[in-house]
Amino acid sequence: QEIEEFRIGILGGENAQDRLNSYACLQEYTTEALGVETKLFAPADYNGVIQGLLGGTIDMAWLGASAYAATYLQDPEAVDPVLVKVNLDGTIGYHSIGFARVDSGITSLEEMEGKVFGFGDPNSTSGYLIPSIEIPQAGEEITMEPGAYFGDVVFTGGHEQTIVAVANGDIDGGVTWADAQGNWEDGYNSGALRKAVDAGLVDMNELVQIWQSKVIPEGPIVLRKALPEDVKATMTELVDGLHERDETCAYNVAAGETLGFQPVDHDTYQSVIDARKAVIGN
Amino acid sequence: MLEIDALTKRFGPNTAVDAVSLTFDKPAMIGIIGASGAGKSTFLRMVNRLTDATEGRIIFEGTDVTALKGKARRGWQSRCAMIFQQFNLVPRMDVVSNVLHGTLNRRSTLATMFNVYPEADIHRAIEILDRLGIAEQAPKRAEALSGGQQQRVAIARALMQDPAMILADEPIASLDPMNAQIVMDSLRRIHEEDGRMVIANLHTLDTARRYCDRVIGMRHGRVVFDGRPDQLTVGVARDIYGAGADFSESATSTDLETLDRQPDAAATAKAFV
Amino acid sequence: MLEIDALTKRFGPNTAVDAVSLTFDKPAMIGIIGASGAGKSTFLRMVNRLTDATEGRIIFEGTDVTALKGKARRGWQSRCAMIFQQFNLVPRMDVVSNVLHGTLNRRSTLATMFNVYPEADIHRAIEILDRLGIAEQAPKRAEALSGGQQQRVAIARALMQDPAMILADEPIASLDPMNAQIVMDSLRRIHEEDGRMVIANLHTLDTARRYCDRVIGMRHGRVVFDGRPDQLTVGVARDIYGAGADFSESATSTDLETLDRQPDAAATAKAFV
Amino acid sequence: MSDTTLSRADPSHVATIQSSYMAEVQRRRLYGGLTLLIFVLLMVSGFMIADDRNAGGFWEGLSQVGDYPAEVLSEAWEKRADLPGLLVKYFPALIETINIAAVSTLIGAAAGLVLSLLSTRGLARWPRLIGLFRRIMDIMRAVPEIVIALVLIFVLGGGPVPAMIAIAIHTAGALGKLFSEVAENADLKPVEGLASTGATWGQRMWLGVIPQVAPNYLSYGLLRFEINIRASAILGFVGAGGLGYELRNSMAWGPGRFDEAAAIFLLLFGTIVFFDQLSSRYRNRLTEGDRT
Amino acid sequence: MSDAMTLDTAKTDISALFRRKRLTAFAVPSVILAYFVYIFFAFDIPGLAQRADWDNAVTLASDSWSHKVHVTRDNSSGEMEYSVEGERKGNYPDGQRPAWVSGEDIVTVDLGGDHVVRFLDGTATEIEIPGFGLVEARTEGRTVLTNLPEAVPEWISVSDRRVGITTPEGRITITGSKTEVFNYFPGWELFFFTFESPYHGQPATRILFGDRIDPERANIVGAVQDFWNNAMWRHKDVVWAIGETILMAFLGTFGAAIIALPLAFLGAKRFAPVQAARFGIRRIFDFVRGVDALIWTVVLARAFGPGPMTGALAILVTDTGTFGKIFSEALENVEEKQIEGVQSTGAKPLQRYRFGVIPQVVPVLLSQILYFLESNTRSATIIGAITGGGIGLMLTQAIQTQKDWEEVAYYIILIVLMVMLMDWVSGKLRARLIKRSH
Ligand SMILES: Nc1ncnc2c1ncn2[C@@H]1O[C@H](COP(=O)(O)OP(=O)(O)OP(=O)(O)O)[C@@H](O)[C@H]1O
Ligand SMILES: Nc1ncnc2c1ncn2[C@@H]1O[C@H](COP(=O)(O)OP(=O)(O)OP(=O)(O)O)[C@@H](O)[C@H]1O
Ligand SMILES: [Mg+2]
Ligand SMILES: [Mg+2]
Repeated sequence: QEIEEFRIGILGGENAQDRLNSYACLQEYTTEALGVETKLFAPADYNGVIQGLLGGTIDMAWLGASAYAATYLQDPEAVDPVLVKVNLDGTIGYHSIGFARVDSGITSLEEMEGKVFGFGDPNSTSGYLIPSIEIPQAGEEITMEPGAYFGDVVFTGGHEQTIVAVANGDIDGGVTWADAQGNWEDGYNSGALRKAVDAGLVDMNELVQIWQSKVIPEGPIVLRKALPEDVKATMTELVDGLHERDETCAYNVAAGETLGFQPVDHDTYQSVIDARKAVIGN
Repeated sequence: MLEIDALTKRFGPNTAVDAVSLTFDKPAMIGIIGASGAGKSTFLRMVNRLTDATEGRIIFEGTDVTALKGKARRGWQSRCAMIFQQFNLVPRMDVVSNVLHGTLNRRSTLATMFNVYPEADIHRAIEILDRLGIAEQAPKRAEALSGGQQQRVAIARALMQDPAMILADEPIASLDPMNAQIVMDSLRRIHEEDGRMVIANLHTLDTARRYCDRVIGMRHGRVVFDGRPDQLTVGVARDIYGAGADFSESATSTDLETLDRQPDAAATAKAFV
Repeated sequence: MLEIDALTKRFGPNTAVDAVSLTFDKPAMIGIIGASGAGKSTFLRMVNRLTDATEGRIIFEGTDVTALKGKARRGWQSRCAMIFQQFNLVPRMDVVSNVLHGTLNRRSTLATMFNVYPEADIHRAIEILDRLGIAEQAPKRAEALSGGQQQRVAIARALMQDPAMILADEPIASLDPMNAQIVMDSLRRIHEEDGRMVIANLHTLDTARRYCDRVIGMRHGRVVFDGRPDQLTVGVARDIYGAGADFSESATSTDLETLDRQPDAAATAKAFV
Repeated sequence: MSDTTLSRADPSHVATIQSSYMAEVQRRRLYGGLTLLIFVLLMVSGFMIADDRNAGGFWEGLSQVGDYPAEVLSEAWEKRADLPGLLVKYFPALIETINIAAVSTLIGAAAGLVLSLLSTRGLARWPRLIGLFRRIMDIMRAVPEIVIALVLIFVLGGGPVPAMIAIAIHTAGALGKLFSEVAENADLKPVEGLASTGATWGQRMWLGVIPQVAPNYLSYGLLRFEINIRASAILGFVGAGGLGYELRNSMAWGPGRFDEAAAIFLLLFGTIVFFDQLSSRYRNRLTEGDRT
Repeated sequence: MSDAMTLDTAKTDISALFRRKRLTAFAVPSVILAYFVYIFFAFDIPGLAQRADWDNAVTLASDSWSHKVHVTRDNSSGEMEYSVEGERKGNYPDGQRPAWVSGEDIVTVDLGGDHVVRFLDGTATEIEIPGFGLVEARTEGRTVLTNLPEAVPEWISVSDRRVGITTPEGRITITGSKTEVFNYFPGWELFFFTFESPYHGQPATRILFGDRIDPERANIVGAVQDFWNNAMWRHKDVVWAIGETILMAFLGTFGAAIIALPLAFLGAKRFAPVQAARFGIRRIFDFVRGVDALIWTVVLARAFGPGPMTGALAILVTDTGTFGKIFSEALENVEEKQIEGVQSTGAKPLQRYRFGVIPQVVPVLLSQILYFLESNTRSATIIGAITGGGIGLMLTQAIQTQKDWEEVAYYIILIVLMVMLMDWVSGKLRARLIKRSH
């Protein structure tokens, strides 16, 4: 069994070209390790990567937990989760953070009643799946049905859009992801808020946290099941050892400081898969 | 009342109208004749301010018409109605609307866009049409009318402007002799009954001779004849048209009765050439 | 050589051509005249097999042309060239290409798709054009030519087919008298020099009389006259055209010299009506 | 039978024409062949580059084309009982999409009308600025709607308005160009007639030009409306509300919500076909009515 | 003159006519106006006016033609960092820093207009703002201590964890972890060369005519290489992306035309061999057109994955429907005369089409195809944004991350130029081909 080329899909969160650039080093290592041409693809949204994995046009990607669940639910035989990123403190989780503008006077979910609430991408774990399950558990009467508890529930399309929409006052509150470590005023140590702060996009003094989820497992790096075993092994090894081999490259690929990657299996995500099944059906 | 002072129009290297100076003391019916390209149309269009003069002045009752701008210029245009060879009506609109266009200068743009005209104006338009014998055509579209009728609608539009002066640029050139006569009769009657000044470009001598009080001959942009109709001899005509000795008037005549008439060769002329 | 046997064409309830039987023994120049709607065009189109006959037969040198199908039918069409009132050229293509269309039947489909013709054919096409006096126009587009020139291109296309017979459907109806004469002269010359049979629908008597050896008159789909041109009197013409007593030939004449000629009223005619 | 024997002019003359024509034919064939060759090369190499830069190959993909629709349709078919309810659920989004298209067509057509008159020789209010207005229209046409929409979403927030403005701007540019082509052929006599009565520019245009060009303008306007329905659906897909937004979400959710995707798709398809048929019928009548 | 009676009836008739006309003249605008009123509320325009964030518009506008240089001090380590746009690849190389920064122990940043920021020992910072006074700040752990009064102007945002000051000359933010100064400058910094390039900051004349700056390479070659590989602006990728977009439009449009032409014959009333097939073909045209490029993009993305081929195919499928319809209409309108002329010579059916039909429709078809080529360039931008390819993806992503507005501006300018170029090219080709085609 031979492959002619190796195709890596990269998820959003950054400028398409920035993403491709961050992965350029991995591309080189892959070509070297596999001896075939490696290509990078940056589809416009989560669904693009999922479709690519399902259709067999993408061989490897770093998915979110929910996106992995979506892939698994559509075709359990499509991909294998192999590795997961390890945070600086050794955990492999992060949180979904609900937030609002300070001057709106909202400080908690109770005050969001009748207000407009914003999710990110429908395939995002922290931007949709987990909050859509955990937020209703926070209060008796809270549901995610648009117009029932919240005045409206909308999808902004992604974490960045949610942050800007809240900061602009287009929506009253929203959810995004963060590691929930470090300081709120810096936008925590890592996550979408931190990026927005670093870019000078928002002033954290103007935002207030109104909710925080339980820890969410970091999404897996997946390989297409149909790939030859030796290719899968080579790639797992390559990414696993990336941190030791080239720290800058690992920083770029993992989008921040990490302790590198560690092996992971399907069971880690069973709860997320169940959650997704419960929320979206099928 | 109207004084033209060295009026000149150049199109690039061509001089279409060349330092024309004329004085009109009282309202009269004036015919301008001349070969094609002599500058007749350009002259009338400058008087109406459709075209800007290159040099010279037009003074009407003490006002320098050539210097008017914007609103004042449009005001002048509304006082000096123009009739065209091709009628220049709005073909898809009905006759009364076309006549009412004569009041545009007095009405606000917005009102006219919504077809809002005072009832009095509408009635007056019909009276004018009736005076010209085409009141029955009032609701029809202009394009449905015959040429002679369309030209009378154009005259009605001109009258609707209640102008001090009517300029007619070859008003009968696209008409058959029958309709030509009706139109020229109308213009003459308007001049006589209302006392309005009429200046008409004509391309046939006999029309000029028959209807006008004063005839102006142009050639190459210059006035080469200015006199009474009876001074317009065949010889003078040859000069105006730059024609050879074989020039015969009947060849260009539109008068229904020309064939029966004799050219009165006895008249004397005052030629400038 | 050509025999038409009770040829009939019906369009729904209308009978356009009604049991026409004619015999042509030798190549001649034949004119068919008749009022509009008489069935002239339909008749020629049936002969060329552009239209299928409803009934009757066309027999050419022993073959039943009406029964031909597919390849054989196209073969017949190539032997019996057709010229149309509106020329029916491909206006966007150059003159020579249009003439070369006359060889389509003989060439393989594939080669012609790419506009590839043997050099010899191209040379012959230009020679034919030269014969018709329009060789200079060879590289021009057909649409750039005058009507008379276009019709000569159509004749050249017909000659290119090297046909036994040329059918011409009102070949000069869209032409001015001057060009009409050139075209008719060409057809006549082809008949005389090459000995080809020419059948031409004509809408003017004098053309038929002047150029044809035999004239056939049609009315309401039937042959109502068949005779020598000199038998074609005004009285016969009245019958053919179903005209009243005020019918005058010169009204429809296209001959340049008609005005100077006297109708020869002395000839006798053989009318069928 | 020989045609040549009867040749009219001297043979050398014919020979010159023949050889020059042959040369011309040769040249034409060469150019034609070269053009064809270049075109074929461009197509083939373009295909190869595109295939190479695509994640999936063309030939492998071809066999899978049916997979996705099959998944969507089979799920939709299983849940066909819900379909009417879903159609009702997404009807308001459809109305929003149509509204975006309608408003932007109206505004764009009005702006295009003014721009076209301002940039048509013989009609322009300021003849010296014709070039300027033409460039403005070119730029309005060249900027894709998505660019304006996304930038406006940043400033105005999500919802229908950014899409509406974006489409209206593009419509103004596109219709302006078409309109001015029509206006160029308008008869100027009535305009001059009106000018001679002292009519303002607005009056001259409204009474002298608009009646002449109205049927053509209407016909172009309808065609544009149809195009704009598609545009507004597409903009929804990138976050500007309406049916496109709903479609993207339901597609992103994947299995479990494919019945919703199918319902939305049905609405979108039905709407596009409906307005397509409506406008083509109406347009035919407009331009044909013009002919009689 | 006619008698008074008939004149009066004429007057009343016409008055009535004008009343009717006025009614219709008012009716249409009234309906439109009513519709706009409905839209005004349906689209929530009043709310929109409130929500519209003009600050964002200002940020966008100023960011799109200017750049900022970040001066950052890590408050735990005390390390200073200088970078353009705060991006790693815009970092000043070690030992270099902007000219408006001075001092060793006390780093002084001159923002211009007498605005000065001094990084003092440890975590302390001093900010001089003319007309306001001297702001002193210091961080202890997460807490930020300042001398700012309770009531501060609206351009200062203070909490005990974070201080943000926005002046016309620049921005300063202080948190426990870092103190950051943004200094704004007009223009697109590093557009030609990044700091790594030896050609950065060299005058054009030196590069063109001077001695070798980099001994390894000829100046022009090196300059072109470094420009082409500029990591900040990525001109190479941008050009590829534009090429990909045009490629999608080109392949899609011409592919569709090639497929649609024979189908159009089957779908045209005059040429269809089987009428039932004609009906079927027509419905297929309607279907692929009606489904729309957007949905085709999504459907095809599964099979072909992200990339330009998917985009090209989406355009191809949709336009096959559109062309099919246009072409078969054109075919139905061909003149019979030419066909008959060719037919009368005994031409075979294919020859009849070739010479009787094709020359008539080619100009119509070509001009349509070229027109679509231009408009498809625009569609390809959008389709690329969905399917993941071309300049459209780069643009939408740059907009969605909402910080690189100068890149957005760069892409927009390039897209506009690209579409205008295609418009121009297609116009030229149209004019040429139609004049001399066969
Ligand atoms: N808009 C224009 N641009 C350039 N030259 C013009 C223009 N209008 C008129 N001319 C030229 O000016 C000269 C006078 O033209 P004008 O129309 O006034 O003559 P005319 O006496 O009215 O002739 P006609 O009997 O043909 O109407 C002609 O040589 C004409 O070609
Ligand atoms: N395709 C057709 N379908 C129905 N009727 C037809 C058709 N072609 C011809 N006709 C009818 O057949 C009759 C004869 O027409 P034909 O064209 O042969 O007359 P013609 O003598 O050539 O007349 P013209 O001088 O007008 O060309 C006419 O009544 C015509 O209306
Ligand atoms: Mg004139
Ligand atoms: Mg006929």
